[in-house]
Amino acid sequence: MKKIEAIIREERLEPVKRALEDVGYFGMTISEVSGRGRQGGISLQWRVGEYRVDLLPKLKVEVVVMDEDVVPALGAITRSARTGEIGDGKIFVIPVDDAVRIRTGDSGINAV
Amino acid sequence: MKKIEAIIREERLEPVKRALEDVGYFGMTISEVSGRGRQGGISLQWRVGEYRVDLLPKLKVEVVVMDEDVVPALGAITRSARTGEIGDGKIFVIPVDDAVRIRTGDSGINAV
Amino acid sequence: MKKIEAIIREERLEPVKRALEDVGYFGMTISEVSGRGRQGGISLQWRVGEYRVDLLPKLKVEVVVMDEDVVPALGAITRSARTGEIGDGKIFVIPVDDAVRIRTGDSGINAV
Amino acid sequence: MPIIAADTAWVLVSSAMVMLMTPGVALFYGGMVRRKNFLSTMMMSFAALGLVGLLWVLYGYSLSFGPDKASIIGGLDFLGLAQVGQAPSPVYASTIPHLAFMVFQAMFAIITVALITGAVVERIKFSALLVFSAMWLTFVYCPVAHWVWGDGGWLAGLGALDFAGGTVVHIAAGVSALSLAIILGPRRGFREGTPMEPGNIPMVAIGAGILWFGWFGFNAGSALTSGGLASSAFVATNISAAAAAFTWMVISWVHRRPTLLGVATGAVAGLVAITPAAGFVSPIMGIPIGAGAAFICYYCILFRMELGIDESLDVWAVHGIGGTWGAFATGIFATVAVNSAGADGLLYGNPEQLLPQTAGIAAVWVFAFGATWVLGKVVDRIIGLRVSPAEETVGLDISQHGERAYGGQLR
Amino acid sequence: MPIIAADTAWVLVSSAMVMLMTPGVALFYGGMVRRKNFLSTMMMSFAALGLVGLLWVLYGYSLSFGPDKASIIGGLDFLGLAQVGQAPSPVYASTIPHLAFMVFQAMFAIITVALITGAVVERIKFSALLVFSAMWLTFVYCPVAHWVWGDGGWLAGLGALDFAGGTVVHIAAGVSALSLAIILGPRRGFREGTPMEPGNIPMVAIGAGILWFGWFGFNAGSALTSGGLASSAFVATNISAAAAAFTWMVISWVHRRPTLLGVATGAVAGLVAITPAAGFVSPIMGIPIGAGAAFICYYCILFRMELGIDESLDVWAVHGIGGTWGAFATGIFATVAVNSAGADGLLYGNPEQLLPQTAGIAAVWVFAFGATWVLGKVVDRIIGLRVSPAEETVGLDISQHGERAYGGQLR
Amino acid sequence: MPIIAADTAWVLVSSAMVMLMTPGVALFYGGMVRRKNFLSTMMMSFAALGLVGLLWVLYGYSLSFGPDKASIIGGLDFLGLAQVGQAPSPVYASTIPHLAFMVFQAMFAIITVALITGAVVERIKFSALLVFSAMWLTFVYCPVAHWVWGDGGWLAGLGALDFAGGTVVHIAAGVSALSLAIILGPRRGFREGTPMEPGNIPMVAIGAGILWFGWFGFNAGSALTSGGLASSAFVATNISAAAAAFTWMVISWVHRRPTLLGVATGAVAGLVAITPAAGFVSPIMGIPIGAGAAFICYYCILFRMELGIDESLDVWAVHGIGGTWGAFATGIFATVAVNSAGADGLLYGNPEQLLPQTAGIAAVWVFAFGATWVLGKVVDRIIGLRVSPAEETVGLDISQHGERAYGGQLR
Ligand SMILES: Nc1ncnc2c1ncn2[C@@H]1O[C@H](COP(=O)(O)OP(=O)(O)O)[C@@H](O)[C@H]1O
Ligand SMILES: Nc1ncnc2c1ncn2[C@@H]1O[C@H](COP(=O)(O)OP(=O)(O)O)[C@@H](O)[C@H]1O
Ligand SMILES: Nc1ncnc2c1ncn2[C@@H]1O[C@H](COP(=O)(O)OP(=O)(O)O)[C@@H](O)[C@H]1O
Repeated sequence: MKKIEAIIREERLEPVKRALEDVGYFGMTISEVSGRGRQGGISLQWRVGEYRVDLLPKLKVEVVVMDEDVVPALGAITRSARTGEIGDGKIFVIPVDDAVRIRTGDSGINAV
Repeated sequence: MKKIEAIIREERLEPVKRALEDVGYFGMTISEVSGRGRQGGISLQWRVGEYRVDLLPKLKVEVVVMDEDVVPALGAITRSARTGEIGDGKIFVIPVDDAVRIRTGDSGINAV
Repeated sequence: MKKIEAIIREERLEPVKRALEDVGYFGMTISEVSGRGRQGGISLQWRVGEYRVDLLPKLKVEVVVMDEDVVPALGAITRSARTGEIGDGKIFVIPVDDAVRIRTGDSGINAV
Repeated sequence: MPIIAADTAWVLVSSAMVMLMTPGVALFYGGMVRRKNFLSTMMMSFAALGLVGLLWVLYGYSLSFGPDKASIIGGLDFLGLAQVGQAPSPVYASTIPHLAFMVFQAMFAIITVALITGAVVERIKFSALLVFSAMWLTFVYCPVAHWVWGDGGWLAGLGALDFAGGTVVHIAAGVSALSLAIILGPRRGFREGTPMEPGNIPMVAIGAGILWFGWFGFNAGSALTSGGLASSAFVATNISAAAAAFTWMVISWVHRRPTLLGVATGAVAGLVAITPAAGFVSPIMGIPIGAGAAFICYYCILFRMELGIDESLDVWAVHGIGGTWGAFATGIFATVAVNSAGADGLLYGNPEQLLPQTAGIAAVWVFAFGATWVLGKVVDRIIGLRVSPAEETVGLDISQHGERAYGGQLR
Repeated sequence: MPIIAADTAWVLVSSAMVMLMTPGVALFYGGMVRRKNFLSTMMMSFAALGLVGLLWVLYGYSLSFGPDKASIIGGLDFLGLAQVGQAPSPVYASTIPHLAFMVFQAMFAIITVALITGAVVERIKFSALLVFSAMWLTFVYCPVAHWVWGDGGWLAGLGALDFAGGTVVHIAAGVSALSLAIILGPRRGFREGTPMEPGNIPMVAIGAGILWFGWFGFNAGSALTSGGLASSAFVATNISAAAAAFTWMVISWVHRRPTLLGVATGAVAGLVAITPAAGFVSPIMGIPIGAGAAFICYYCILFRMELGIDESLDVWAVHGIGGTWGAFATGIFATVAVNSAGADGLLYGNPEQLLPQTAGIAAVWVFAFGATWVLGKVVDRIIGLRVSPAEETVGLDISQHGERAYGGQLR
Repeated sequence: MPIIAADTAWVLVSSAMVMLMTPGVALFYGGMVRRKNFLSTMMMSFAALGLVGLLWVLYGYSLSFGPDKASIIGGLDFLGLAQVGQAPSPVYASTIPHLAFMVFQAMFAIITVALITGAVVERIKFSALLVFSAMWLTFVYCPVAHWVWGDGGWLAGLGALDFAGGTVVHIAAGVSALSLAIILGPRRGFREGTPMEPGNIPMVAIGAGILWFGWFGFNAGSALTSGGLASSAFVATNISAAAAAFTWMVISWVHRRPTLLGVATGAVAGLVAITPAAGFVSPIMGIPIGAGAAFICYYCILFRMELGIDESLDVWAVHGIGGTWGAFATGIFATVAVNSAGADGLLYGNPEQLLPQTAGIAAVWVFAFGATWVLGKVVDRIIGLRVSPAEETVGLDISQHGERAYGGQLR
């Protein structure tokens, strides 16, 4: 099992959700994060003048998938999250040793 | 070392905290996340009519434990977070290569 | 590749950002978390009397780095986040199997 | 006639209370949109305070209340407040300074423009909105105010009753909102059913509370004197608001659950509906008028949704339809026992009063819808009404105003 | 006697200000509960605006102020505002329209019901609260208002002084709150010491600011005329609020730190305590009355906590005890030099005034506690007072109202 | 002269409206700081309501308005409100109770102290602020109020016009803010350019809305009678606010984008500038006065930033400079046609009026800056003005008050 952690633009959440459903993953966990990268921040306005904020709102989408689903899932996210502009985000693949479904206590493959 | 990542119901936080203390883990990190899974969301009301929201508030509890503590910790969380209803959440076990306690600079086993 | 997950004090964010830049990492993802550990919480006041809150606001800084950068990055964070008081936080190093840059589709080393 | 200090105090306080309603609208609307458009939505109301506040004293008051030209519009005699001083006007509100009457009316013009913005939130270009607002004030509000309230206005001549602005404020705003929303088109994702959850319902509730408070100035202040009539209008206002809030709560409970958003909306619908009637009907008639408003507006929102029109915050259903019902209800429930300057309605043996009421409603519906359509199209042609899709997804707070509601936090 | 325009304007403005206090209570209470119950807490106050606003004009005013029946209750002559018109009442407030007096009183009834809800937040079933509120208005508020303020009421007959509602509003609400909270039982986790942090303290502060503002209408408006007495009551109100806010700040500083929550609470305690006294005492007496209120209420909250009773937002300690202290203090500090319709108190050589004051306090304590106990038990039997444990953990916003305070965000 | 009920009602309502401005300041300032200092910033205003509310009735009113001593200060005859009763004062506001005049003035003193706090947010020690506030009220506000408004004050004697507090309130507060901010030094990170994003702009906007509303009481209430003059001041106030809000929007648009924060700030600048002029100028002159204020204050903020002074919320630029411009503009635009108790200004052929205006401005600048410097240094020596660096990084809400704005949530 792998955990796919995708840092995406806020406005791409709906397409990413749909793309993951298409490859068979409905379950996921999402959190609000702030990121910086090449995008370099935005400038906001004070009463007068401006100031730069280097952390931009992003969403982190976490999906735990079977090993064999990693490639399709990565493809689904990459396609659906992409705008082609700087700041589209990154995906990281992290090994998962085990999973448990709390409701049933099932673990391993049955838990995801 | 392993990182245990448990996605639980908000209202189960207190029992989970106590259960982890019982197996010897006081330290933990918690974040507010949104999840979807079999539970399928809730329907909320607008001025008139309703609409569905598919992301539900959950908490993510992260505890880094010694390898030998993984099984008791999983058991503690599973028992204390369970309601038996859909939406109880999931636990993932993720390998950790190293840990550092910032205050002292200690690493490895001494850091957790 | 490794993901470095550092749980730090809110007020140490700026130094940590600068220290990571110095070792060559500009990109990072940050989230607001709550933690407990030896620090033991703070006591807040109600209309009369006090109550204890055991979860304290912390920030989680995530940076994915090349294997060879783990040691310098750990050092940079440890030095810049330290106050020497209890509650300075912890750093965990987690293996990453792969990374993808969404904008380009590049994966592996090129993605970070 | 000399100035009466008590009447002046009453109208000044009422003016201040009506002024506060515009920030109230800012909250009421701002809390109902998504977080990324919170400030831009509030900004639309605050901009009305600045823009309309200026245009009104420059020429708006004159066009509305200046000496009549052909029953259609006021003359330019009061440009820049010329002749508008501390002495009473010869024709309006004879016991208070002309300036007091003028500023009370200013607050009405401001809030009317602010009300319309609920239709176009989350996607209109701010520059376009400002230009539209200025034109709308000039070409829609001022004439309609003159027709209904101006000395010599043709709807006043017909005997159409509108105590505090059911037609001038609410029908005009609501119908124009519909017209403009259709031109502008729906928000991205609206057609696809993306849920657009209100971002901060407590703010909606505070906004509604402030509106309810200010509405006493709006309606009871419209007596322009302090005494029995103001008291009667005050009581009618509170009863209608209470009846509508309660009814809306019950209706949504029957459908599923009673909501705070519903109670807030219901209260506003009840306040809208009693507006034209407040000083003409027996206060207890606030019950049928308010309860009726809740029913009618509730189902008009459903109807609007079924039509698939993104008139986003239901200005049409609440103000347009609420105002229409109120203007009509005035023709039913009015009685000269309450206000000798009014008329008897259907219930008091005078079904004919429904004629001028209907004429007033029809005239304002047709004119407001049509004129707004033309103005909207013109503005769209010249500067474009909508932000770009990218600006819309990022949100108007950042894209139009370079600000965000909750800064300082990490996100 | 003819209507005096200035008095009418003053009472109408005061009525509007008291109306705004109910949204103020919504904020004050709403900010003190956990996020998941924010809307449901606000809803309780907004529902009072609808429900009590209606019941009051239907029959509540008549029961309270209708022609006396046996010194206990008013007759039904004013049902549906019959006989309540633009002319002054023959017995109350002879210089303003009867309607103005009626609506001023309506706002008092509304806020009293809203105040009680602070005791039962985060766990009461909304339907049960509505039924209880209607019954409480009918069987507790209306009789008590008649006793104290009604023409012929027995407590008024005894000479008990209550300028603006220390007994009628605050003792009645506070003691009933305690009674109902005991029946209802504590929130889940209360006994286990789960911290229940206030979710939004800035809202509590805004609420307190609005309450302070509105209280000028509450107390100074209770003069029912504009002039010296209203001014005196106004000043006493501000002094007491300031003294209590300051004292509370100092007390909590001595204990540990001065808090905004404490200042807000202190201000409200001071406003409560001056309520019965405002128009009977020399304004500077606001200092001992307010400072005393802060002391007494502060330690009563501690006491309530030690008893382990979850009277969640301390309606009893702040309103019940604050009102009791105020009613008693009226018997100490009153002087006919301020209000010839009042009486001298202990300090002015008339210790006997403490007798009717004590009688009034005792009567309302016993009656409100007992009657609320009966009503609470009845409602509990018929529809059940509490939500299910699952609904309580999820929060009342979702479970009772299908809404959440901050939507649109991911969580 | 007997009390006039209408004037009394007007001044009481105005007093209540001015009281509400202090919670308005709490929101306006509170929304502009970082989340961790939200409560502490609001607390500074709420503490003024308590502290100044008390000191004013104890001795502040007497020092300001007591019988003149050497044109410099009032005598102690009114200590503890001695001689301040329901009858009118022999020298001030002859148609309303002395108590009403006193409490109207109390609200001015309170808000003036609250205004200063904008300069020192996010780093001042709360105890030091309280001590400073009490001293500042005593040694700066009371003398200046006496000079300008006190019967026999030397600036009044010179013929300096200040209708509603341009010098007494705004220049005094703004200049003192600058002085204190310099002593206190910048926030940690200010010099390094750490962005200090406003934490909650909707609150800033609500605060501005409440301020605008309350300012009608502030300015039009300063007529102290209801009628033509109050109406004229009311209209001037609204026009200036609108003009300044609009102008600020345009200026920031030219620079980059129109912001809600800018509109809110502009409105306040316009309200400040019209304050000394409101009852002396023709209302339409609100346009140049307001637009001028927006220009001048906008660039003064830029200038202040270039100087690298952390006068955090620009009390100096908005109130100090806005008030200075307004006091000067009064000398330009005043006309006896509006207020026979006033004077003609430059525009009406009397350039000499600029002399007393300039004298008033200069006197208050010099005195307020210097006296504040001394008081600030004294307080710094005795208790220390600043919190520790650790307390500052953690935030004042937790470190000074043991509270946090949004509790209950996980963070
Ligand atoms: N090394 C990294 N470790 C963790 N997160 C990163 C890293 N680099 C970038 N990110 C995250 O990815 C987001 C997008 O990165 P950015 O460089 O702006 O876009 P792009 O991938 O188009 O170059 C950032 O906002 C940040 O949240
Ligand atoms: N594949 C997944 N990857 C990551 N998180 C998941 C995944 N599936 C479920 N979750 C998380 O677990 C939570 C509970 O899952 P759900 O399916 O509702 O419950 P149950 O485990 O009882 O079937 C979800 O809200 C989501 O946050
Ligand atoms: N076992 C753990 N697993 C995950 N997070 C932890 C663990 N122990 C501590 N933390 C996180 O680290 C933070 C700091 O820990 P703490 O024990 O207070 O400091 P110190 O490292 O100085 O002893 C905590 O607030 C928590 O977020």
